Amino acid sequence: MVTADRIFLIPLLPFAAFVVNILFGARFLKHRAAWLSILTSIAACVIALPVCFEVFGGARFANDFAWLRINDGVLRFGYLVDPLSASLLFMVVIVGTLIQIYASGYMQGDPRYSRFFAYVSLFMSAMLTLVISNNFILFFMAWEIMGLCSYLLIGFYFQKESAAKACFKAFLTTRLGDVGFLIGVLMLFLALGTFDFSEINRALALGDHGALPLSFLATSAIFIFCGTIGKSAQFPLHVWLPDAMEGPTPVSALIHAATMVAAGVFLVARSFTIFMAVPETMPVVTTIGCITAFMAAFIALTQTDIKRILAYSTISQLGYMVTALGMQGLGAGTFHLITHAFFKALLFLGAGSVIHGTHVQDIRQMGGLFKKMPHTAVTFIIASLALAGVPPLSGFWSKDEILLTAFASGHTLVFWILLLTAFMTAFYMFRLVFITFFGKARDPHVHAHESPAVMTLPLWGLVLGAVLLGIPGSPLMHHWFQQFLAHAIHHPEYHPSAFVMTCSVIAAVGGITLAGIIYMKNTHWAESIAKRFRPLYRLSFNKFYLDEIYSKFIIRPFTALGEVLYRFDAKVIDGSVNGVGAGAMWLGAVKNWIDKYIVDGLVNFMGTLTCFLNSIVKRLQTGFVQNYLLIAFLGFLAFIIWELKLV
Amino acid sequence: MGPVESLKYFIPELIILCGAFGAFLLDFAVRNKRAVGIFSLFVMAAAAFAMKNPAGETLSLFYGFFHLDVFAHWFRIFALIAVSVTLMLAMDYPPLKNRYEGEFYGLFLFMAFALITVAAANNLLMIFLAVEFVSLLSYLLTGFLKHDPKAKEAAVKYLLFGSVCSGIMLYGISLLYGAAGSIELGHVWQTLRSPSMSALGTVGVLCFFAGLGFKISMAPFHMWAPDVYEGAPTPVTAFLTVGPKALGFAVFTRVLITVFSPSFAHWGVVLTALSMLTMTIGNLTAISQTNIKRFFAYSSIAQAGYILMGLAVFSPLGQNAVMIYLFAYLFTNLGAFAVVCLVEGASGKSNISDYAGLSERSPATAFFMTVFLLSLTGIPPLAGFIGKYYVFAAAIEGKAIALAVVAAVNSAVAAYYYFRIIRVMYLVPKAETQPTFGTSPLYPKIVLWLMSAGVVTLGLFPGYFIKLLFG
Amino acid sequence: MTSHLLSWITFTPLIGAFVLLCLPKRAHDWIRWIALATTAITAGLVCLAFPLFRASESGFQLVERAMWIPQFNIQYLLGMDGISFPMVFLTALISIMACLGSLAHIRVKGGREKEYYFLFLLLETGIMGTFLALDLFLFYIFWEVVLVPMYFLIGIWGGPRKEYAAIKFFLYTLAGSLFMLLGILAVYFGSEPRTFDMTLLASMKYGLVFQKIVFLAFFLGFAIKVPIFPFHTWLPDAHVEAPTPISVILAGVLLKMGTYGFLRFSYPLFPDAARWFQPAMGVLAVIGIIYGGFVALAQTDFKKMVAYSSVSHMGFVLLGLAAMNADGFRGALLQMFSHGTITGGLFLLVGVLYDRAHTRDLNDFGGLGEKMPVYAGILIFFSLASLGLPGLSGFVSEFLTLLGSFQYSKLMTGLAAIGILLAATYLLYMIQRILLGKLNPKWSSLPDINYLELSTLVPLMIFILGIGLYPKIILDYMIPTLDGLLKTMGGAV
Amino acid sequence: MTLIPVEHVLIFSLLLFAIGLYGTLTRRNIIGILISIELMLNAANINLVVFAKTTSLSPETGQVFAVFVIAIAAVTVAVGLAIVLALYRSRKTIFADEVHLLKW
Repeated sequence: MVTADRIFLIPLLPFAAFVVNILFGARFLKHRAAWLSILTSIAACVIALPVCFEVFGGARFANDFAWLRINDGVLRFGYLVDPLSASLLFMVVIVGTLIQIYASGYMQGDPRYSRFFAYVSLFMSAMLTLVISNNFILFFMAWEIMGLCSYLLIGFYFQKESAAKACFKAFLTTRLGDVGFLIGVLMLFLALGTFDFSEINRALALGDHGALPLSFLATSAIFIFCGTIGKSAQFPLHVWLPDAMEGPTPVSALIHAATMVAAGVFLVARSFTIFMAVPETMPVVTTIGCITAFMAAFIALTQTDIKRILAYSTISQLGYMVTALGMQGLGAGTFHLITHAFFKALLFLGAGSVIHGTHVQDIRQMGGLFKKMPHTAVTFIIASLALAGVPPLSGFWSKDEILLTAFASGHTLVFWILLLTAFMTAFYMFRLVFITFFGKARDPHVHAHESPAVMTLPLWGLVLGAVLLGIPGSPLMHHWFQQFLAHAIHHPEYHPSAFVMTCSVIAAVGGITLAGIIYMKNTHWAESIAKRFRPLYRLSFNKFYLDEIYSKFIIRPFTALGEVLYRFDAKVIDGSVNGVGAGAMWLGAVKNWIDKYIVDGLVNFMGTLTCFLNSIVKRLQTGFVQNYLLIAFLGFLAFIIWELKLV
Repeated sequence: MGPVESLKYFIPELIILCGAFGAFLLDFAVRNKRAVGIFSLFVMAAAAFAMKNPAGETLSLFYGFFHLDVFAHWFRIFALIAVSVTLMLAMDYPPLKNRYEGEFYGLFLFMAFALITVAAANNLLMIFLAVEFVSLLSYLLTGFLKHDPKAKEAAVKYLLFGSVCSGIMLYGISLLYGAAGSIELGHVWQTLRSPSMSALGTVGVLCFFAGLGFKISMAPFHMWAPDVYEGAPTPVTAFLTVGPKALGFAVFTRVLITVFSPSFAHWGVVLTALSMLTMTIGNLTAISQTNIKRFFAYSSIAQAGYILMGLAVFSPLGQNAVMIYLFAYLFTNLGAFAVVCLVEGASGKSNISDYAGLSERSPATAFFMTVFLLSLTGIPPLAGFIGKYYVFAAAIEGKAIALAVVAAVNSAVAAYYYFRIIRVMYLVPKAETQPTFGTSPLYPKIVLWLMSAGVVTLGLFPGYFIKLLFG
Repeated sequence: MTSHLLSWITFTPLIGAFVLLCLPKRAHDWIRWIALATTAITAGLVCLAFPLFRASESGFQLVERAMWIPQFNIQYLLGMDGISFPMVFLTALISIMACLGSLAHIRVKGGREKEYYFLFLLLETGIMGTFLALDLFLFYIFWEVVLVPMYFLIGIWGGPRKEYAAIKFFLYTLAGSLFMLLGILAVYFGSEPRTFDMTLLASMKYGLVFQKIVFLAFFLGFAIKVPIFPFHTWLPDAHVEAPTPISVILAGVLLKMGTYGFLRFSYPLFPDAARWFQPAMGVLAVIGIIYGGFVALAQTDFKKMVAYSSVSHMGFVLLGLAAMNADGFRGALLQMFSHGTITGGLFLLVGVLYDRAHTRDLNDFGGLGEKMPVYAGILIFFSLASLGLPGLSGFVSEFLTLLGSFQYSKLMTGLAAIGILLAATYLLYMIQRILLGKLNPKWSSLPDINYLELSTLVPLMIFILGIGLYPKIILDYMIPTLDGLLKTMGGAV
Repeated sequence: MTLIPVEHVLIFSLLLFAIGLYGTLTRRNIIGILISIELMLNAANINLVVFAKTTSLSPETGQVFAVFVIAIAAVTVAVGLAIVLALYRSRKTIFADEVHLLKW
């Protein structure tokens, strides 16, 4: 039975803000729209945080109501706050609220201010729903609505052609994955007869795979993973995320760094039991994640747009998480997801602050911003350190966990790739930091200034998370976080390895140092290196040419097929219909023609001949009415002959 | 029943006969020829009142020359309606306003007399006589407009075609007589069953059918119809499309019932083929017509094809189908011709293009025309649909799937050309040159209302009609 | 009034139509208001049915029975169940919206309003009757009655190629329905005792060969109406040329008559044949989904795009029907309802734009989101609903459909999923071309959507959202009947 | 006196009928066609009379029938000639092949 309790309110409050803002925002609320969104978000925080802490303390919340009858069962919608969802809930409400506060400053003066906050509230609502949903369908619904918000917010500056294209691309690309996800869910339902997470877990825990073969379940898992590939921008569907940076920067922070893209990872974590049940699917996950992590980092090396660098960084880090999950590292992956959310959001907000202060996005136009924007710079650097994996910041602990998992579970190749990626990460992050905040101002037109407090305060708030959140999952707390998650699901545990930690630190410090050497001391090196490794450089700079390949081999044939089918429709199918009509007309015309030329022609031709004893032609000499008679007679004769034969 | 006893069942015929002569006399007496028309209408009404439904029993009049049964009764009613409506149309038909107008009404009363005798005729002689009577009057009426070359030509063609067909039919009758030794339909039936006579009988029957086929404009004996319908004065055309056709079907039905029911399977094939042929030819040719009367001629050929379906599957349902269809067709076609008369009265022409923008020039007329055309198309809930329903039902019941399918396809084709007229009336804007409608004359308007009422009520409450007709 | 509620629902529009006939031609305001009032009263009557209709029962309710043509055992038989109720409700809803839309529509405003509303109301009667009739003969009559006003409404008030579109629509549908008539007759003569009564016919058994033939005859009639590939070519023409309110009716309600026919007649009467044709129907459905999607993608005409999207979306209905299981049926029926509201709304939106810009060329627009923010929001809403965004009704129905079809055929479902992707593509591509990007200076003075237009859209949005968020509100009415149908077809629920 | 076999008479009437039919199909002159039609009717008359002789059921019927046919033939010719006359007045022709205003 439905008992309305406070947890239902967590997503509903932002939803209410959305409704009010979309309906009355533009006309009545105006700049107060932000406060509505922020307030509901804080309210959600207030409700959610105690819940989270209760769950951290061992509680578990679930409640549901009947939503739809499927087959002879009932699909029940509700929430499930277990360790996994509690961790994400914790992250989402905090990051979300901070970003909204930030955005209220960032978006100041935008003509569609209230609409922005409406969308953001809708997004918050969807994200929270997703996190606490208790079944795949609700999950999928929230998932899709997030996609919509992403679409709307990427296209927020829709007057820009590039934004219009980007949102289109983002939605379609993710939807490609979503369709796979949906199919996977349907297959799962066919196999297990339920959409409910708890029931799925229970069934799989008992080793019950339903009536269908295990390979079916495996296929289903792969299809579900398609959702992750789309949403978490994994190779080969990652192409939308860099373009998604067309949206306002808080959006990039919230949706395209901290929460929505992480939902894909969350999806794998949520359906972890399924993947566990069919371990042969795991290598697929690992491979995709690994490719993504490496490739995105490689691309990030050469990008010049501050947000794009961060975007590729995000893709790369998501690849990290996915890789971890693929190696059965549920704890590691989720841990990195949480920590990453904080420092990546921080990075984006910092970038936003930079953009806000300088009005440019190309790092080549920046430089020496440290003095002009101290708060931004400090927080940004802290976040960069966290991302690079410098101890004891959160990123170090979580990344270390992943590397440890790879190392300990015997994925040696993966380990080295990830390590290389970590090195590249440190490098490109500090390339960004050094170019942006240090050195001299490169563009005289840029007049940077520090952002207002409403924007810098959230940065500091996030710094707190970026610095401290590594602790619960670190050896310092005996991997409390991983233990906590493992409540729900069994997964292997590894003892911390000094080797891995050392490698990790070396990679981080090495990357930073190299970046420092190239971009602080010997700035001309960058170009000579680029020249030296021209093919690699171009490969990276052109993002592996994937956009071009997709355009040429997928999108164009796709649209061309549409054109061809349309022409087919107009010509062939419609033509055949019209052909029937035309045929009837034609027959009518033929008959007329016969009437006109044959019948009449005979008449004219025979008209002058009168003598009936002459030739055969003469015998046919008739007047008009006689022609009729002749035909009638011939017909009559035919029937007589037919009849008599029949008789 | 002897002649004297029979007379009391023959009162309607007598009334009409007397009325016809009376009309001619009246024509001498009065200046206002319209009075003759009104008198004729009264005669018709009187005859209608005098008619009694034999209700189940079959009266054998004049030593069996006439069989007055329910079937005949309703054909007589049918004939009276057809003639009365024609009279009403004629009374406001401008080209007829000449000094021969009175004769026209008189001739039509004779026509009524001929028609109502046909339905009851029960032997070959009576059939021949009645059919000839109707034919001769038709020739005359077709050519009634002396100075209209088209009318004359139509009359000549009608005369020649009709006479030849009569000749063939008579020859067939003579052969049947020879084979059966009698002209009673009942006897003919008996002899036809004996194998020795079958060849002679078959040829005779086919010859006989040829004559009837001409009457109902069945392919391949249909070719006179378009020319005649186009050339004849419009009220006469209206009449010709229903009157002689119904007569032909009445005789056809009666002959089939009494003579051929046992060996029907054999004839069914021929009739099925003819039915398909007729409707297809009619529909295909109608598509490209430009003259509305000619258009309706081809339409009527096609309709004859549908009616033939009822005969082709010669079940009781099929017989009923013929009757119902004919009634539906009576209302519909006469109504449509009333519109044709009105438009011709207003514009003096009868081309389809003259109907352009009719919905604006005279919304009511266009509306009625639409109703009639929809009925002809067979759109429910109008009379035409009930007719179609009946013949389709008969075909399906008789498992004549091919026939039903051909008819269905034909109906769709027919819809195209009927909607051509609707399109012209509603979708084509009126031309500048077209005259506006004055106040419509009274009688055609009455006809419009009556016929559309018939079309709608027959469509909405067919049960009542069916009960009335078949008990 | 409640004792003959269904008759009142059916014939109230007709009464209104005849009232209109009696009004003078120039009393425009009166004509409009009476038409609107009539549709509103009809809707009110439909709402009266809510307390009387017992949602948990599967049989026909509020049945009205009277002998009509005793010779053929033809009855005036109306009844409502969980299949027809949503459709009747949809009809009432869409009719009001279309009537409201007519008030503002340019071509209607021009003149001949009396005829327009007369035909409009006649159409509504026909549709209502089609959904309520339980006697095959009566059903056929209403089915045909729908055609004629539609012909005129497209033909007189349509766009440049109206005549072609109108006659094409008419002939196409007529040809199909004539075959259906033959099928109906075959059922009649195949029944013992002979009857057209659906309630009796459903319990009779026929041989498989007979079933197959008659199923095909019915199929032709219904498939053309739906329309199922390859019988769909009348649809783009008719939709494009029809005036906006009529497109709304056409897409919103008329297409549903075809799929309704399957549920109401083909399936319960010929369950064996239905199973026999199941793969064929599934394949046609999938072809329709993908094909319609691709062709919609290639359109530059806004309205044509929406029209082809209908082909694709009705394919989902057919797919659900082809699945022949509980989820499939529910999905199909729900998709019928939600497609009615969604596509109806889309057509209204096309009309709003066309009334202002007098063009529908997608490439001609751009950046309208700035000029017409409310319009943009609503257009996005309906597009999202159409592409099956969760939270809106399109998702629930497509989800159920896919769930059902998945149990039948994985391959077909997988292919149908491409249709979902295509829907997203063409709809977003449309949005991109109309709303996003730089504002074409040509349109810099376009006014935003006005209140009248808004009033036609908002109720639809409420339903779309309501069903999307909590589909039980409508599914509870459908499920008992659909389960009952499945049971009579011999399948497990 | 020996009876002529029925078959002979029948063949004779058939020939007569055929000639009449042929005439109707080929004569230009409408009056000629009318005469041909008379031939056809007379062929039927011969049949009727002959069959009246052979049949046992109602021998008088055939003869009576023949009388009626003769009357009808007369009427046909009368009506026909009247129409042809009227045609001649308006069109100045009595040739069937020159009467083709109405066609197609």
